[in-house]
Parts: sequence; C-alpha cells; structure tokens
Amino acid sequence: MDGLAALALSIALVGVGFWALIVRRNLIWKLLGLNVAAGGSILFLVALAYRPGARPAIVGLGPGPAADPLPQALVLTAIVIDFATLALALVYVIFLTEHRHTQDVHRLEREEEWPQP
Amino acid sequence: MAAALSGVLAYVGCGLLGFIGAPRLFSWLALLAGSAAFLLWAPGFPEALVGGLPWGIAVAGDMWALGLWALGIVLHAAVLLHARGRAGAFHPLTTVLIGACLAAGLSRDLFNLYVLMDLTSLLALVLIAFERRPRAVWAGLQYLVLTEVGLILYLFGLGLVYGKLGTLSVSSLAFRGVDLRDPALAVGAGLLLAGTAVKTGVFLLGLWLPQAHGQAPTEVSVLLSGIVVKVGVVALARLAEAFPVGNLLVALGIITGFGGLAYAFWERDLKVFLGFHTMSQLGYMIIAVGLGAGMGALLYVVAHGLFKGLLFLAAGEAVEGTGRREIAALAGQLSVPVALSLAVGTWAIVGLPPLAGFAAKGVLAQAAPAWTKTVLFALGVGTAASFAKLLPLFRPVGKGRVGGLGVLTGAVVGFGLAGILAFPELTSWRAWGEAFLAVAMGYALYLGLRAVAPPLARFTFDRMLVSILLGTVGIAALVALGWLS
Amino acid sequence: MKWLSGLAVLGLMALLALGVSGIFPRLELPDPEPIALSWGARNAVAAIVLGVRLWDTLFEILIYAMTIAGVKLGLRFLRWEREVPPLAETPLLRRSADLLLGPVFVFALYVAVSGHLGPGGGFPAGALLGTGLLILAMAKGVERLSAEIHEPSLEWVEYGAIAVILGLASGLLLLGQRGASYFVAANLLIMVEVAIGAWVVLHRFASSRGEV
Amino acid sequence: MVGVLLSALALALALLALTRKRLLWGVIGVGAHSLVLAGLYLVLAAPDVALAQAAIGFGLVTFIYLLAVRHTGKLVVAACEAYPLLYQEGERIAGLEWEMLVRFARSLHRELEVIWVPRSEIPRLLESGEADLGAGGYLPRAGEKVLLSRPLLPTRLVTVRSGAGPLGAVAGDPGEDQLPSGGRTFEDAETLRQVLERGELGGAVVDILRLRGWLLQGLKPQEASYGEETAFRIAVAPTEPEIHKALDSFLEELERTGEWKKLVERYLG
Repeated sequence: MDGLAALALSIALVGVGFWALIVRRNLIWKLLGLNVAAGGSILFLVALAYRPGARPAIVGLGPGPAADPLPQALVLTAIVIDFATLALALVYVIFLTEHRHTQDVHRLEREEEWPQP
Repeated sequence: MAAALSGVLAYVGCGLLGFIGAPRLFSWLALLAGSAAFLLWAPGFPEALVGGLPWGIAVAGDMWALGLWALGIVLHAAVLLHARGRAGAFHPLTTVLIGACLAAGLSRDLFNLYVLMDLTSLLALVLIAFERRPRAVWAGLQYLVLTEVGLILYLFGLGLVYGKLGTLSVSSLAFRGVDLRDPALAVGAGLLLAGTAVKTGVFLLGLWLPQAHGQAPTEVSVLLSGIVVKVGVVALARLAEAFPVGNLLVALGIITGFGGLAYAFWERDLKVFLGFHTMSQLGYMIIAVGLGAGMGALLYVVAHGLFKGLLFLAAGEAVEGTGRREIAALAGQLSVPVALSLAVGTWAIVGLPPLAGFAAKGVLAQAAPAWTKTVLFALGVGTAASFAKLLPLFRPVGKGRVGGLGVLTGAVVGFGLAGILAFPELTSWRAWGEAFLAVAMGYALYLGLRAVAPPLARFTFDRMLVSILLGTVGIAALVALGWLS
Repeated sequence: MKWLSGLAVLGLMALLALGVSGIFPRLELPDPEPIALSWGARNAVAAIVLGVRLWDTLFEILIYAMTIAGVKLGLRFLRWEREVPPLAETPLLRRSADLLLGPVFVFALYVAVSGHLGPGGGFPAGALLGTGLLILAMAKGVERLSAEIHEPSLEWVEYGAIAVILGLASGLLLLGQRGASYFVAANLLIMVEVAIGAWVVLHRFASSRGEV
Repeated sequence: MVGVLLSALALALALLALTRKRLLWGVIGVGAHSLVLAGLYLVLAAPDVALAQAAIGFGLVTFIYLLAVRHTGKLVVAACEAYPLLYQEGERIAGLEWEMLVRFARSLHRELEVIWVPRSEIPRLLESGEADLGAGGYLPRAGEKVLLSRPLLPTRLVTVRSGAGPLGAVAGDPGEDQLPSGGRTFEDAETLRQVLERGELGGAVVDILRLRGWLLQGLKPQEASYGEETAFRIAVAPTEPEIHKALDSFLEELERTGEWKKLVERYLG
C-alpha cells in the first residue's frame, strides 16, 4: 500500500512540478517547480526499490526481504545532482536580476530590451 | 581498461589541480596524460564491469570511445593553443569537461551516462556564462533548465527499465532483446530516448541549442558543438543498441536535419546560424545511428566535430575582432587566416571533396538504403543553400593570428584525405559529381529563396518546455504503439 | 498555449502511469547482504556508492566540486548598490548557535564514520556540517567569521580532498583494495569536501549583499 | 499506512506551495514538502536516502532558496488606480508613484508586482502579508494597522456639491469618515465620478488632486468646502519594518538630490 501510494505520488509530483514550470513566469518559481518534479523522479526510484514489508538493506536488521539497494544508491547521486543544478541556476538567476532587473521570463525574452553587445 | 580509466582520472585530476594554480600547465599535462593513455588502449578493449557483478558499471573501449577520445584530444589541443589569454578557471573547467566527455565515450551503463550528461551540462553552463554577457547567461540558463527537464524524464525511464529487467547495462539489455510491447519497457525506452534527445539537441526537443552555442564564448562554442553534443549522440547510439528503435531515430534525424536548416537559412547572426547548423548536422548523425551505420555515424561525429570546431573558432574570432555579429555586417572585415578558415570549414560542411565532410558523407551514404540517400542529398543541398550567404565573407583584409585555427584546418584536411585513401569508393566520378551537383543546386536554391521571408515561430522558453513534453509523449507513444520500430 | 501545456502535462502523467502500471509483477531481488559483506561494509547502499559504483560517485563528487567553482565564478563580481539592512543580531541566537555547533559537529562526524555500518555517509554528513557552520556564521555575522577563515587554504583543502579521493579511487579501481578502513577514510574525505563546498556556496549567497 | 498519509501530505504541500503568490511562502512550502518526502523515504526502507534528502534536499536547498529570495524576491504592491499618481495605460503602468516605486525596487534589486485592488482592500492585504506596499493615492485613515512612509505630496480633503442628493466617497478612503449619514461609498474614484456625472449624487468627498482631475474632465461643481489637511503616502506591511526603513531613507535621498522635485514637476506641472 505504501509503495503504491509512493508510486502514484511520484507521477503526480512530476506532473505538478512541470505544470508549475510551464505556467509560472518568474524564474525562481520555475525552479521551484523543477525541484518538485525532480523530487518526483527520485521518489519513483525509491518506491521502485521498496517491496511490501521490506527492511533497509543493512546486515543485521533481522529476517525478511531487504529493499533493493541499487536504486537507493543511484538516488543519492541524483539528489546531489539536483542540488548542484539548482545552486548554479540560482546563481545565474541572481546575475540576471542584477543586470536586467527582472526575473520574468517574458520580459527576459523581449529582445529589444537587451543592451547591444 | 586500466589505461583508459586512469587516463580519465589523470585528466580530471589535472583539471582539479589547475584550480589551485598553474592552470595552463596542468591542462597541457592532462592532454599529455590523456594522449598517452589513449595510445596505450588504442586498439580498444572488450567490455568489462568496473566494480564487478552484479551492479558494476560497464565500460568498453569500442569504436565510439576511440572516436570521442580522438576528437576530444584534438579539440582540446586547439582550444589550448587558441585561448592563451583566458584567465583563471577557464582551462581547468575545459579540462574537466573534456575528461567527462572521454568518460562518456567509455560508458556503457545507463546511469553512468546520466551522471556524465549532467556533469557536461553543468560545466557547459559555467563556461557559456564565463564572460558574463547577460545574453549568454540567459541562453545558458535556459540550456540548464531544459536539459534538467530532459534528465528528469531520463531518470524516470531508467527506473522503469531497471524495475522491469533489473539491469542498467546496455549490453545485457541488448543481449536479452528488449520486447517493446511491454508498456513499462516501451515508456521507459521512450523516456530515455526523449531525455537524451533534449540533451543532444534534436529538433523540437533540444531547441535551446542554437542560442546556447551561438552566445557562448568562442572556444566554448567550439567545445560545445565539437564534443559536448556528441556525448548525446553516443548516448543515443547506446540506446539504439539496447532498444529496437532504429526507425524512430531515422525519423527524428530527418526532422532535426530539415528543421535546423529551415531556421539556419533565415538566421542573420553568424554564430547562431552556425548553432542551427550544428542542429541540422546532428540530423545526419542521428539518421546514421538509426540506420545502424556505425562507421558512417562515427566518422560523421568526428568530422563534424573538427569542421564545426573550425567554423566556430573562425566565427568567434571574426565576431570578437569586429564587434559585429550579423553576417551582412562582417563582409570584407575578416583577416586572412579567419576568412580562409571559414572558407575551409564551409567547403567541408557542404561536403565538397577532398575535405572531411566529403569523406564522412560518402561513407554514410554507402550504408544508407536508397530512399535515405535522397534525403541525405536533399540535406546536402539545403546546407549548401544556407551557407551560400557566407560568400561575401571570404574577401579577406589584413593579417591575423593562426593558432588553433591551424590545428583544426590541418585536421579537417588530413581527415578528408585519409578518408578518401581509406575508402576507395570515394574516388569515383559519381561521388565527386554528386557532391558538386548538390552545391550547385544549393546555390540555385539560395538565389530562389533569399527574397522570401516565412513566418518562423520564435522559440520562447515556455514553448520549448511544452514542445519537450509533447515531444516526449509523442516519442513514447510511437515506441509503445510499435510504429517505426 | 495554456490548454496545450495542460494537455502536455496530462499526457505525460498518463504516459508515466501507463509505464508504472507495467512494472508489476515485481522482480525477485538478489540478496544484497553477501555482496555488502564482501566489500567490508554492513550497509549495502554504502557498499554500492563507495565500492561497486565508485566510478559514478567520483563523477558525483566532481559535479559537486564544479558547482562550487561555478558559484564562486558566478557571484564573484556582483556588486550591490545598496545594502539591505542586516538581520538583528540577538544574543539568544548567538548563544544557541554556539551551543549547537559542538553537537552538530559530533553528529556529522558520527554520520560520516558510521556510514558503512548504518545509514549515513560523507554527503549528508558534509551537508549537515556546512549548514551547521552557517548557523554559527549567521549569529556571528558572516564577514567577521570569514575573516577568521583563510579562503585560499580552504580551496587547497577542498581540492586536496578530492585529489586524495581520486587517489583512493584509483587504488580501489585498479588494484582492488577494499575494507572497512577504506570506507571510513573515503567518507571522511567526502565529508570535508562537501562541508567546505556547502560553506562556500552558502557564504557566497549570503554575503554578496553584505552581512546576513 | 503511514506512507499513504505522508504521500497525501506531500502532495498537498506541493500543490499548496506551488499555487502561492508570495515567493517566500512557496519556498517554505516546498521546503516542508521535501522534509515530508524524507519521512516517506524512511517508511520506504531507505534510511540513507532519507538522511541525504533531509540534509541536502531539505537543508541545503531550502537555505539557498531563502538566501536567493532575500536578494531577489518580488515587492508586491497592492494598488488602486489614481491618475496621475499610479495608473494603467493599456498594458503599461505609469505615474509619479510608479516611477518612484520602480527606482526603489531597483535599489533593493527586487522586482515589482502590482495587484490592482479597491482602496478598501489595501490594509487587509498588507496586514495578512499578501502585499508589501500599498500605493495609488493612498491617504492614511485612522485605525489602519499599517506602517506609513514619509509624506509624498500634501493634499486636502474637499467636499464638493453639485446638486441635491446624498454625498459619495471612495470606500476605505478617509473621505468616508467625512460623509454625513446617508452617504454612499464606491469601489474607486472613477465609478464615483461617473455616478456623480449622471446626477445620481449630490456631491462627493475627495482630495484636491482627484478633484483637479475631475475638473479637467469637465465636472462643474457648484460649491466646495475644504476639510482637513493630509498627505499621500505609501503604506507598508506591518511585518516589513526593514522595507519601511529602506523606503523612508530612499525617499529622503530622492528629495535631497532634487530628483523628487523633477518628478513632481513632470507629472503635476
């Protein structure tokens, strides 16, 4: 039951995250949406590793089936990757705010407003 | 295997040491160590699992690895020669980037490819924004966010495939023969393909590409078009090996080729124009990958890396020298080496003998079935047509520095000659005649179409996002329905 | 445009649901315990991260390090025309931060050192430590604390740690060394690298407009 | 079962966070969401992932967001239209207060977002934290729990009469207090003017600046009696004393350099 709920949630999070990513006009909001969507794909891998009644894959935690350690290990990498992406993206959002005084995607895209190189 | 892995480790390690001090010295050291390692494993090595069963990472020194390593080393040498004045972190960053590309060439594991694609995107963003031009930063930021969207889809697809089959290795997937009638596998394969397509720059999914490549600093454009997108092509090749999706890739390649051309024909900014051409040239490679023409695809990857690197280097030099970006404004402003390099690059990209483009296109065309030959010929005509507007640029004035331009010009010529020597079929009258015919038809097309101004849709950020999602759904649906496979 | 994006998102969710419905019945799993023990660890996840799939983890560390470099580059020349008033510096905040720092440090160390036995590892430990350091920094005022820390030597430690990790990794990958002491050393090194990185990132974000 | 509850909570938090107006609340909501996810990972037998998620996905990420938002968050302005102080020209917003606010926002490296609301709504939005600033010919009124900037422009309340009938005023404006019994209130000044022009009202209580605009548009009152003196100000949310302080020192600077005078001359002649 827990595993099914987590699988469903992972799909919903990807949807919600991408929805926010598209409809929001502010860059930081878009990044928040991206964050939620990335969380969805991470949750999917964790839910994939889970089996009903499973225990953590650590020696000595008693009998019963252990959860699949490989997706969990992959996810550790994915979490760090998400953090890295986010930190870099935020740096350049701050940079753009500094130079263009806006985080609105539509305004950033108005070409005539860009200073000539 | 040990030589290749330690080559990557040495490359990356030298790059990191460069952050502390002596960046150029350490980059040359990395190049040296990388070349030595390359020579040590050069004939290739069979697949091995780093870390052992059951979860180890599969690496192999196959044809793709050889191609990417050769390309990476040549491009890095050219960039090092050219970018003498770059300060601080530039050289370490490029060194680590090349190291990551080398590792991607070896990798035959889906998750390892994910990590490496992400590393290359992050480094590419930092390098695109290196000069702090707001336009470049904006292009790079779009690149990062869109690639990340693609990689989220990729991770999901990877999970689906792993959940069904319990393996991440390309070879073991290929060995088992994945049955795409299973919904989990079909959707998984579709998501993996779509994610990689975003990273690679396939039309409708990777629309970030022209701006990011066009706005980046000169040497960074060279690396991006030269090798970073090729990581995506190699990943696509791995996927095509693991899943039976060849025809889908051919379709994507055709769309990419013509889509890129349509935009390139009417683009006025020189570097963005070259960016669109990178996209259209990716079409050739993806078609070749989809057809299973391994050698043709590989030769095209390497040849394109060399001549597009040359074109971007010359274009960047021109833009930096004159401060203008529009093609029309650059006419009669370029120095001899720059104009000459642009001419050599153009000669190669339109596929005229005896340069690299001719050899790669010739080998590719031999492996293609009849109807694809026509498509490839049409793409060649389109390329020639859109490059016709560069003709006014080839009137040089004054002297200039040769540097990295010389390395790449030599490589383009050498590659072409070696290709013609190695494949005797390329010396036939027919091959040469077709090459010149395509260029002539292209020039005629240019004369006919240049007065037309079609309403091409602009790529706004939101449109790119929506087209990624729709494209993903489309690709996965096509895979699931079993069409095109 | 709006209905099209709605369609795209809904289509994607339907697609994912279709895919997820296909993963049942679930695969039988191999028993992870013998593999973990063969690497000298009790936690199978740690054995995979630092052993079986070390090749991935190396690039993960590299991603982290490159992000730090990117943040430094990106925020280096930012100027703020006008400073936003700083947070009020209350004695309570400072006292509690000073009190918290010790436990945070010990806990992070524990998480790193015991990473191969139970849940933990260098990455969360480093992140905990970096965040803990910044709590202290916010109470003391970022500029004052960073004046006490010498940035270039921080860089040396950071890249030095990665270099040692690369060395360890090549020992493991090429010579086949393994065992519990290797895990402890690797986790500690990763913790140092991650903590410094987190500190640098947060410090740059916080101080590019003056004191927090 | 715990997993189902946590899943529902995580989804609710994500939805709640991503539909907020204020960026700060969005960040806090997504932070809470990722903490709940960490709990869910614990339930799903992945303690390593839970720890990493709590330390990196929740701790570091939320911290960075908070720091970035402090740099760059939007200044939300709740405003009612008041020509020539703050008004819309098609898509564009213009006016004396607008120019001042744009410069102020730039000095904080923030972006402006305007929510157009009736005058009577402004104090509520500021008190609840949905907006940072209230503007658009804002005249302070007794009993409103908001912070007030330095006076921008002095003005005066006027009672004008043009015929028989009840008096009208803008709801929420201090003019409302001056209405004799039987007076009617309207959402904004423009509606008030139109009703007055149709002769449904006997007169109105407004300030001089608006009255001037009405006269220019052809209103012909029969008599006018001047009431108390007041001044246009910018209202600041009571939760934002820092912005209040920054705004006052910004205005002081603007007046000191003479920029303010130039702006006033440009808009008011």
